[in-house]
Formats: sequence, C-alpha cells, structure tokens
Amino acid sequence: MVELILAPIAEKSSKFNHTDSWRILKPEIEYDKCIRCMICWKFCPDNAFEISTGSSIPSPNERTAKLEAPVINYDYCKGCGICANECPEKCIEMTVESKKVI
Amino acid sequence: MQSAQRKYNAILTGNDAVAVGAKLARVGFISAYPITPQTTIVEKLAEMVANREIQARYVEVESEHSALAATFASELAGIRSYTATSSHGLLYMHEMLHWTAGMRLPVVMSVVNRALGPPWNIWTEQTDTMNQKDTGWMQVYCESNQEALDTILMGYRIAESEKVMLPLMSMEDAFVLSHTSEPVSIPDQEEVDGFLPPLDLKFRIDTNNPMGYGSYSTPDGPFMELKKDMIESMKNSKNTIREVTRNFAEAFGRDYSGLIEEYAMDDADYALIASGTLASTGKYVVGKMREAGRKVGLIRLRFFRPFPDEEIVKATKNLKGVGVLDRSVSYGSSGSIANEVKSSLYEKSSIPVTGFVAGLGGRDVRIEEFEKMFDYIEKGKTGNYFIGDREGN
Amino acid sequence: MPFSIPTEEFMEPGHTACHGCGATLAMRYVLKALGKNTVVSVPASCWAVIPGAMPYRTLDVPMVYTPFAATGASISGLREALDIQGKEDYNVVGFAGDGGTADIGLQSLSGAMERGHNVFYIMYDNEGYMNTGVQRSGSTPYGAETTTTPVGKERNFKRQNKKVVADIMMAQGVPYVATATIAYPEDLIRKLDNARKIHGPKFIQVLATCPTGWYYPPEKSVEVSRLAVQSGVFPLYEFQNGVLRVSKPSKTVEVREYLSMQGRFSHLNDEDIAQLQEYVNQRMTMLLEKEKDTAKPGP
Amino acid sequence: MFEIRFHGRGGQGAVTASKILALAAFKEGRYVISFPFFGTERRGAPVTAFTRIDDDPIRLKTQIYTPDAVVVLDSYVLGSADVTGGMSEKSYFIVNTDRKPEELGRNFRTATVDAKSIALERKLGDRTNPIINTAMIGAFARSTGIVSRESAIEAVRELSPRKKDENAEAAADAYESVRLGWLN
Repeated sequence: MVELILAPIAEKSSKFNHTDSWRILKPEIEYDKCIRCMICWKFCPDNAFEISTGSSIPSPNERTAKLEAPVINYDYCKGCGICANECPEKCIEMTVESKKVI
Repeated sequence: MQSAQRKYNAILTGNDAVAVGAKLARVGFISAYPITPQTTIVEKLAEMVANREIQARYVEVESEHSALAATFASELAGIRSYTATSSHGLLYMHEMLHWTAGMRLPVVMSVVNRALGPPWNIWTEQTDTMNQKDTGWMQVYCESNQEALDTILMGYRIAESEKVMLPLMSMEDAFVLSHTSEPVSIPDQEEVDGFLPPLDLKFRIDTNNPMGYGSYSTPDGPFMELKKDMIESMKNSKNTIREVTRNFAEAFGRDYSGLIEEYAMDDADYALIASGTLASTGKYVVGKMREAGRKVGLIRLRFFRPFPDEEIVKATKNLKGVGVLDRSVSYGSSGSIANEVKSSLYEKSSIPVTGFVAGLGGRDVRIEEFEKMFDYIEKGKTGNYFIGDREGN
Repeated sequence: MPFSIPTEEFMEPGHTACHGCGATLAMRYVLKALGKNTVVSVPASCWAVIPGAMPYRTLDVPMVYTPFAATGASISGLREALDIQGKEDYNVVGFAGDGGTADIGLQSLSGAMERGHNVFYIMYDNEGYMNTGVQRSGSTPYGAETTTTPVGKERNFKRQNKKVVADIMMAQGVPYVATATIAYPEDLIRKLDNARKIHGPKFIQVLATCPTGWYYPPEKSVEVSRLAVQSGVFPLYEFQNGVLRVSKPSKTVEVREYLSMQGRFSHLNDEDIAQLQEYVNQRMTMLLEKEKDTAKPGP
Repeated sequence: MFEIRFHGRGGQGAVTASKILALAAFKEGRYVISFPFFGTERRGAPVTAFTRIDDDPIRLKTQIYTPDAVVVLDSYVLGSADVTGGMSEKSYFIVNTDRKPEELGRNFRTATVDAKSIALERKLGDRTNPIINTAMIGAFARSTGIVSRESAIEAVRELSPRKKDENAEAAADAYESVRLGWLN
C-alpha cells in the first residue's frame, strides 16, 4: 500500500470551533419588540445568527409571528455588538456575560 | 564507425529539446516570463501552442514570481503544469519555490543555469540553482540535449509518484547546452503516453469538497509533521528515481543509471565528481588520460537533490583520492557540491577530497584545467582550489 | 419578505476574526452573491488567519492560500486550469487585502486584469496592514495614525492620500470596476450580480472597516462604514464597459463626523480636517465629471 | 574529431552555418555538435560559432581552441587575432573574399570564395547584407571533403528558412568556384 503524502490541507469545518469564550458582553433579543427585519442577522460577522421558524418565540404582533426570527447561537457569538448597534427597534441588549467564571 | 543517424532522428538545441519534452509530457498549462537564455524554450512552446501542436494554455505573465504562482495554481486545479526560468528569474521565484513544494505539487520546471549579477552576466554558472537547494525541489543537472528532453518525461513521473509528490527542476547549462545543437532521439508520443500516465492529483480543487489549501499552522499544529513528511518523501524519492530511470531505460533504451553516473570508474584510483556539461567535457578528458595510461574516472552527479550520498560512498570506496568540481560559489564556505560530498563521506570513508571552483560566469573550463585538477587529486592535495582565474590557477 | 440578501451561507461560524470584523462580512456577502461553485484565492492577509489554524476551514468553497504577491497570478492559473477541464461555470475569486492589492500585489493584479482572465478580484480594503498589527499601506488615507506612522511630537501621521486601486483599474480599462462597503450588502451583491454577467476581469474594492486598526468600538463597524459613504470619503461607484455611475448617498454628512468616530484620526486639528474635506470634495467632483464624460455617446 | 570555427558578424548567419554543417555531417552518419559563442552582441558585431564532427559520440563541450578549419564569413574580421588563433599549417582557412588565396598568405591551407557575388547573383539578401552563409558551406565541403557536396546542399536546403532553391544553388556555385590555395 502506498502511504499518501501529507499536504497542508485544512478540511474540518470551523463550526467545530466554538468562539463563545471570546465574549465579554452578551446580546439578548427582546423578542416581543423584534419586528423580524433580520438586520441583526444580516450584519453578523460571526454567522452566529440562525433563522428560526419556531412559533414559540414571542412576537410583537400576529404579522411578525408568522415571519422567521433571528436566534443567536451563543456557541459562536463573540459579542461584538454590531447587532445591537444596528437594530432599528433597539431590542437587542448587550448584557454582562454571567456564565463567565475566572 | 557507429551511425549517429541510427540512434537519433533530429538535431535540436537544448532548449528546443526541453520544449519537445514538455510537449511529449502533454503539459496542459504553461506560464513563463522571458529571460536569457531560457527564452527560446518558452518561445518554442508558445509557437507549439499557437500551431495547436500541443493542447495547452499558455499564460504570459508579468514576472517570474507570477509565472510560478500561476503554475502552482493550475497544478492545484489538477492540470500538469510547466514553467521555465533562469538566474535572476529563479531568484525572483524563490518564495513560490517553497510554496509549490510545501503544497506538494509535482510541477516540473526547466532552469537554464546562468550567473547572478552584478555584474550582469548571461553565461553559465550553477549558483542560481545551488541557492535553491533547500526549497524542497528535486534537482537534476543534465549533460546533453537528449538528457534534457528525457528528464522532463522522467521528471513528471518521479514528481507525480504518490510516494514523492514534490516538484522537480531540470537544469541545462546556459548556451553550452541551451543553445547547442546535438543529435537527439525524439520518442513517439504513444511510447511516451505508455511511460507517463496523465496526472491524477488526488487533492485537486473541487467545489464539492471544499478545503483550505495551504492554510496555517500553529507550533502545536501539524507544521513539523508536514515538514518531516517532505524530508522523508525527498529521501524516499531516491528509490522512485532509481525505479523510474530503470523503467525509462527499458522503454526507450537510454539508461541514465539513477542519481549518479559512473564513467571509467571500474579500476580507477582517482576520480572527479562533476555535473552538467562540465561532466561531459570531464569524460572526454578522462578518456584521453586513460589512453595515456592514467587510472582516472569521473562521477557525474545527476541529482543534487535528493543528494546521492549512498551512491557517492559506494562509488568512491576503492579510490585513493577524489575531487569535486563546483561551478558555483558559496561565500564563506566551500563549493556546494564539495560540502555535500564531504558530509556524505564523513565517518564512512577516509579518502582525501579536493574541492575545485571553476568556470564562473561562463568561463570556459578547458582540457588543461581538467588535467590540472586530476594532477591535484593524484597529489592528494586536500582543501579548496580556484581553477582558471587570471592569477594563473 | 425580511431578507434583503440571500439566506444561504458559504462561510461557517467558528472562525477567528476579530470582534466586529468588516473583512469577514465582505467575504460572507461575496460568497452569498457568487454561490457554491466558487474558488477563492487568498494571499497573506487577515483572511489567511480568519479561517483558523489547521485543520480548520471556514468557507464552504475551496480556498487557496497564496503568497502575498501572488493573488492575481494564482487566479490566472486557476481560471485557465479550470477552463481546460470544462469547469467554466466555476467563479474564480481573488480575495486580497489592501496591502496585498495596492502594494505588494499590484503588479500581479495589473497583469491578471490586463490579460483579461474571467475572474473576480475583491480587494477588501481595511486601509492598512492590519494582520501584522496596523502598519501603513498605500491604501491608508491621509491623516491616519498607524504603527509605522505613529503620532508623537512630530505628528507623524500618514501624509499621503490614499492610493485608490479601483481608480487605477478604471484607468487600466478593466471591463468591470466597482466600489462597495459592508454597510450596503445589497449594493455589493447587486454589483457582483452585474459583474458576473461580464466575461472577463472584474474588480471590486470593498471598504472593510476594522475596529482593531481604526480604533473604534467593534459594534460601530457597520456605522463607520455607512459614514464613509455618506461623508464622501469612500464614494460608491460602478464602472461598466467604459461607463461610470456614481451613487449619491441619500444622506450626506461632513468628513469630520466620519473622522471623529475613529481613534486613528484623533490627533487631527481643524486645519487637517479641512484639508481632508477639501480632498474628498475634489475627488467627488472628479468622479462626477468622469461620470458625465463617460455618459456621452461614443464616437 | 574535426573541429570547425566560424567567424562572422551578427546577422550574417555564422550560427546557422555551424548548424547546417552539423546537419550535413549528421546526414552521413556522423556525430555532431554545433554551438555559438553567444554574446550580447547585436547585429553587426563579431560572432563566433563552432561545429565538431566525429565518428564517436562527442563529449567535449569546450570552445574550439585548435581548429581543423576556420571559416570566415566576413573578411572585415580578418584583422582580429582571434580568427587564426590555434590554427596549424594543416588547418583549412576558408575565407569569403574576392581576393586570391595566396594574397592571404601561405600559413594555412587557404581557400577563398567570392560568396558575396554568388549571393547577389542568386538574389540572396542585398548589397549591404548579402546572405553568404549557405555559399560558405559549399566552399567548406569542397575545400575539406569532410562532408559531401550532396549532403552540404541537402542540409542547406533543409535549414534555409526561405529561398531554399537559391540557397542550395549558392552552395553549389561556391562548391565549384572556391579557389584552393594549396593546389596552386
């Protein structure tokens, strides 16, 4: 059997690399104010937003309840705060990361 | 009297022979930047592409760095790729040499050995490629136009071997080979196709299998292991080289005997180690000296990387003295080949080694100078000598 | 429909970009526009590090790492080699920073564009050598403090205006040239859609804001990027087959407002700011004149 | 081994002449090598080229220092000491000139041929740049007998990029008209 050579190739998806430990401030969405404009999702450099169609998420009204909602995957969110800064409804709050234990 | 016409079917310059070699290897991608004395190789290939004698893309880049960058990328996309350069052009490629080897891409490149300035000098010298000995490329120094052609064919097969996967550069001495016409046997395309199967790069770029090619590694990442694998592959390539040259001899009847070639070595007491066309002239001188009853021989170094240390030890075993001829300079040390030979012999042999540096900047190394070198070797003069300068050495 | 840009992602989470990285958003949008059948070539730059160390990759498309000066040449080789194999439908993209484009890679870029390969070249412009710790590049604007143009007693900030590579590409006659920023992803994606209709070289310079090197809080990345356009510091334009179209921002602000958000300009006095405002005005006038010129029917 | 050195000026075809001669000898089953001393010279500057012919494979790759024949394409280069360097009295000295061999002295086996007139007669080149290298091959063949008239003409025809017939005729003319000094 020929032993194949080792080439410097990276194959493993970075999704196996969690970056939650980078976070100092944690964004939290107040869903009852969220109009589902998805601007937070659009501007997230970390791809930490998932698009949820779950109906259990609180919503300001019936129209928005039918729309997809942004859900933060805290495994990846580094807490940069762009989402909170860009949110037109100001419904994302940057809170002090509570799980942090030093 | 032998008939040269029975053995050969064309008269070609070294550069034309190399271009024919690339054509027969069915290279699919060529990218190059002109530099004397390499230019006629790429001119010839451009002409072949223009006349559809070869199914290849030719990209006329704006620098040598780009020539090898484009070649590297094309090879990574799975196409057998080729480039050629010389001297300062090779130096300008230096970064890409490491990159191509590190990416384990079996590119074959022709290099016409030419001196480095200043002062500008277009004539032959091996300092340009000796400077690249640590880049992970195999290095072959050719002595004839036939070998220059054949080495392109053998080169791809060696480089593309799954046990090797390292690039290879094949050298011609500027003008003395590149622009010299000699009889050459051009093999049939079908025979070449039988010898050299198409490239099948296992990790070629494929959007269905997204990967990061090159990436980066921390000290704790696989960096050292990757380098170790290159070192091992380079070492193991010796077996592949021996095997491929043997297969080539079986297929085409021309035997290059592996990493070194021994000439008149059977009962020799003294020998000179040389490479390129100096080895060719050296053989002529050895022949004359043999006629005069002197028991001398010549070891022609074909491969400088991987370095044929075992072969050198074996070939010099029964000698009383050996000389090493370098057509290159390493400031503050001895000749590059001489250093490697001494290192190979260390603890394995007590034979005296004489180092010679000659023929810099294309200065002709004449018959009398070869005789002088053999005189030095026979007298057991160790150390390093500069031969053929105006101070009468 | 709340989604103004494609929802499909070709950049995975878990990468190692800085907080609020504009360059990362640029890649995310470019791949959304071009899709799965794309090969990206990246030289030494932030993006050579963003995917993470081996064994990680962060893109769902092949990404070729190349030496610093080699982006243009590498996409040339990739394009031709893929075409030979009948893979004309692959998008080949060079994705290089401003150092790798305006400085060390300019020769290779210019060659690739001149030869006319069917490729995209995206310059993500964070206005300095940010990966090596914020040094000045040819694309750093006048007035910026960097670690190689530090402000001490001498007020040694960058004294030269930004080398705008997109303008050079226009002058070279590249069939498609555009500028974009990460604040307007819809605009960037629309431009890439226009660009892909052209068989030939396409160059897009994307201003990629950098909180680390520009000294502003990371949450302001998109805001700063938006102000770059509104202040006229980074005009958006599209140059297609010899015709230039300059976007007029719906809202305009003074250059001072853009500068005041960033620590790298904090040492500038009123005179410096006035000088910059003047430069920005002149450049906008120049672009609008060129727009008028190119709109004329040809001979 | 027979060693030939060509002297001419850039643009006169000394390098091509060395190749044509190699081909002619190769056609007769001999081993050959031909090479220029390649300078950075431009058109008009002195040029040297070399051919070796042997019955055995040729390994010697130095320049030629003791030529068996020297072919001079341009009598203007005669003043240079390099031209006759290393020649012996047995060496052939084949010169393109309208002068008689004895006018060039009796140190070597000297032959002269008016290649310029031949070239102009065959409409090869013009008065300032007559193409004389093919005629010199004919003169060489007759003078030395190293290659036959037929091989020389065939090789000329093969390697002439244009006016193949005219070049072949020029070689034949020179073969006939070359004046062999040692026969006088």
